[in-house]
Amino acid sequence: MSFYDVILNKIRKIQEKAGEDEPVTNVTASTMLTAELTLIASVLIAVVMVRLIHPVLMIIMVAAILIIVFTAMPIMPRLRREQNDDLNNMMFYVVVALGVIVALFYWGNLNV
Amino acid sequence: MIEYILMITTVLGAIIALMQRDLLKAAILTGIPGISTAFLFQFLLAPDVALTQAIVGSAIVPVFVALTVLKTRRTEEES
Amino acid sequence: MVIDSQLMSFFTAGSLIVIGIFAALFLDNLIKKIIGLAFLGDGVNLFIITMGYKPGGIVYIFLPDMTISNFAQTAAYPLPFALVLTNIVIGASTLAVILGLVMVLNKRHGSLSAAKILRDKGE
Amino acid sequence: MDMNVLIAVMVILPIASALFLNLLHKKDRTIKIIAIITAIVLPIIPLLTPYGSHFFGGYVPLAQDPSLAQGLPALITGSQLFQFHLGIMYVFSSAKQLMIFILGLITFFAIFTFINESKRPSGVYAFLMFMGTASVSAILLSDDIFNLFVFFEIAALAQVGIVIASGIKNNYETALKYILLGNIAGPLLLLGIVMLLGITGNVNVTDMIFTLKNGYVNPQSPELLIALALIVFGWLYASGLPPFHTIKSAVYSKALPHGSALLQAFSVFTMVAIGIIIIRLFSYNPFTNIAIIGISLIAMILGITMAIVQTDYKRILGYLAVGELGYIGIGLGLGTAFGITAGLFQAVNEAVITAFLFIGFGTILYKTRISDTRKLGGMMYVNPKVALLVLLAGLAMAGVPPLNAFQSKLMLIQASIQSGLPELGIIMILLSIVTFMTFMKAFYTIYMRPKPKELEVLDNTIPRSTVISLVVFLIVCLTLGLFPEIATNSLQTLAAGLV
Repeated sequence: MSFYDVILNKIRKIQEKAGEDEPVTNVTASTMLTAELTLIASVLIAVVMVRLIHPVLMIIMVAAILIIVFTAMPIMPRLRREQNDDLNNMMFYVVVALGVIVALFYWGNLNV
Repeated sequence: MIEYILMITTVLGAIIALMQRDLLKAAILTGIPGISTAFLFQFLLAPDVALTQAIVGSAIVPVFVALTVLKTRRTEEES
Repeated sequence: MVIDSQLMSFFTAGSLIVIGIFAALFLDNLIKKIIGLAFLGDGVNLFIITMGYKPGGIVYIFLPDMTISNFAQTAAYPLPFALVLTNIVIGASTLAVILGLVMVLNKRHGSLSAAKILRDKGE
Repeated sequence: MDMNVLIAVMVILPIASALFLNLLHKKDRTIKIIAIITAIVLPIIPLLTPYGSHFFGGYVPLAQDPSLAQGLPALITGSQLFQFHLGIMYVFSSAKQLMIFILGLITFFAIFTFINESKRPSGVYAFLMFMGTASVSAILLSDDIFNLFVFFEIAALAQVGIVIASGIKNNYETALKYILLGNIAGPLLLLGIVMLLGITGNVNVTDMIFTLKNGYVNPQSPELLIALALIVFGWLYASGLPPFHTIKSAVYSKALPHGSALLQAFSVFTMVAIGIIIIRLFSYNPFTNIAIIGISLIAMILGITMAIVQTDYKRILGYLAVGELGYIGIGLGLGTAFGITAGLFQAVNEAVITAFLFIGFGTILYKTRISDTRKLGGMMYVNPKVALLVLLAGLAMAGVPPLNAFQSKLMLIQASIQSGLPELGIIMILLSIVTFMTFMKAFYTIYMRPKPKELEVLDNTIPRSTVISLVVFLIVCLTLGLFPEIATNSLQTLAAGLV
């Protein structure tokens, strides 16, 4: 069983759990996989910028993200479900973002 | 002293309005914080704003909401 | 015991804002959400007015028997009040648009529940 | 005193025209003529207007007109009040000229295609388009932060109106979601603005900067930081950066193609305008730049990865448009003159290219009434010329030379390397490639694969006006791609003033 099949099976399992009747075709699986790889690659590269704060912290974070990625793969189907068009869901993220932004600006300026 | 009573009615009125199951009552109770804030504005040295808020907060907003409730449904449905 | 009325007024404004956000976030009924958002707007307006307030000051109307420097030192700051006037009007007109949309959607779906009519359509 | 009345005309003309169009209900011919004339004039005004500032009501700072200050006590004339701006002030510079010109151009083609594609141009649609353009021009021009807020609200209502007027399935739901979220973001933005007002005593950005830079207020005070956070939050809503990216892309997908083209231009220019104000006010605070870069990175990554997994081509474009906003944000967040120039250049390019793509893909909707890529195919044979134009638009978005986004993306990558953040450059290259892949996937399924049997192509020909708009957009892309100096020279002064 190749790595591709493993991921395909996982995506299928997640979609079954979500109760989506959409069949998992090769196209949907490969788009999911592309999105997944893009996400992981960009996040990993972005984390490298932590080196400006502290190089050791960067190494720890890259390692942590790698571990999280390999245990939680595939992330993209879940991420897609989180970013749906439900108003209550969007409202929740908006208020969370408001809290995060206010906290970050308040904390960030005192510590950067 | 009067301003503290107004502040308390504002907050309590807002909470009570949101606690109603009957939406028409909720719509009408929206006027309480509206008119309390209008009086508060008067107290806070803004008489012209108080006039506007008295009209908008105690008449226009509750009436708009009440009209919508009358045109749609009166009770909150169970989700 | 003397409590600073300006500070208390700020707290009132803050609680209105929190109540508004709470209603928008946790109450499912659209009318309730809208009422909550109206309170949020009211809270912000009250905050602005409180900011322009000057304890022990006078209303910012220049009467003929006042001197400019006396007026400038005692009058409340009128700029925030001008902003509130605009904001009240904006809030009322936005409210009217939202309520119109709610009426149309109720006719279409027969419901006022945000979880029912504003859910993800999966498209 | 030299009054640049034309600066105000840029905002007043579209509003007046919008109101006038509303009066002429059902007189389709007259409406067509007036709308087209206004739309032609819109991009021309900024080219004719001299740079400078316009003071509404003639309220210049007291220092500029001593006759106003006669009889005032020394309390006022002796202090900094003497220099402060009393009324609403609009500032017009070369960068704003370019941006308002591009906005006017997109408005023109949106109106032009709308008038020709729809049989009954009467109604509120043109009104809303002009209202939106007027408010976004005002947001770009205004130096008064409360005036900006008022037009921010008008722009939000106009955008909601454009979605409501589209008549696409489920548009009312999306409009309601957008306006409800706006009702949280709007008051909080206002709260941020008035906290700034409370701290500095002013709503004029120039005066606020004066107060901040000259030590009249403590720049590290907590109130100021919370004001900054709230303004950033309002900025996220106005431009559709995360967490508003889902609703913004939904809004784009529920508008008619010309409407979406205009809506994304509104988002881009509002983002630039408010972003510039945030940088002007708070660039002393290093965390501002970090936050802008962080938000932009999240926008890029989420926008583009979400675009890949969509099946509706309007939604794909919507998410791609949000993802492209991230490039602008990174340019602004780098904080160097070169970086900001690159970000502004990218903003101009993106507004043009995304409008190009929306109107180009709109021809599919016009021919088939379907926006689901799974049901489409073989459209290449229906109209190969339009297919070629759409392909070129996609190449432009991905940053293929000699088109314009190549120049701006190259500048952005250079700027990120100069700022010591080559990782940003790598991510931008990676995501550009993925953008191109996403676009090609949509292009392939719509145009190149064999036509599904169930697909019915309507027998209406694509209006010539749509093709003309596409060709003009292509010309703009090529011009800016071959001669980027046209844009960068006029953007440079603004960028240099921000650092």
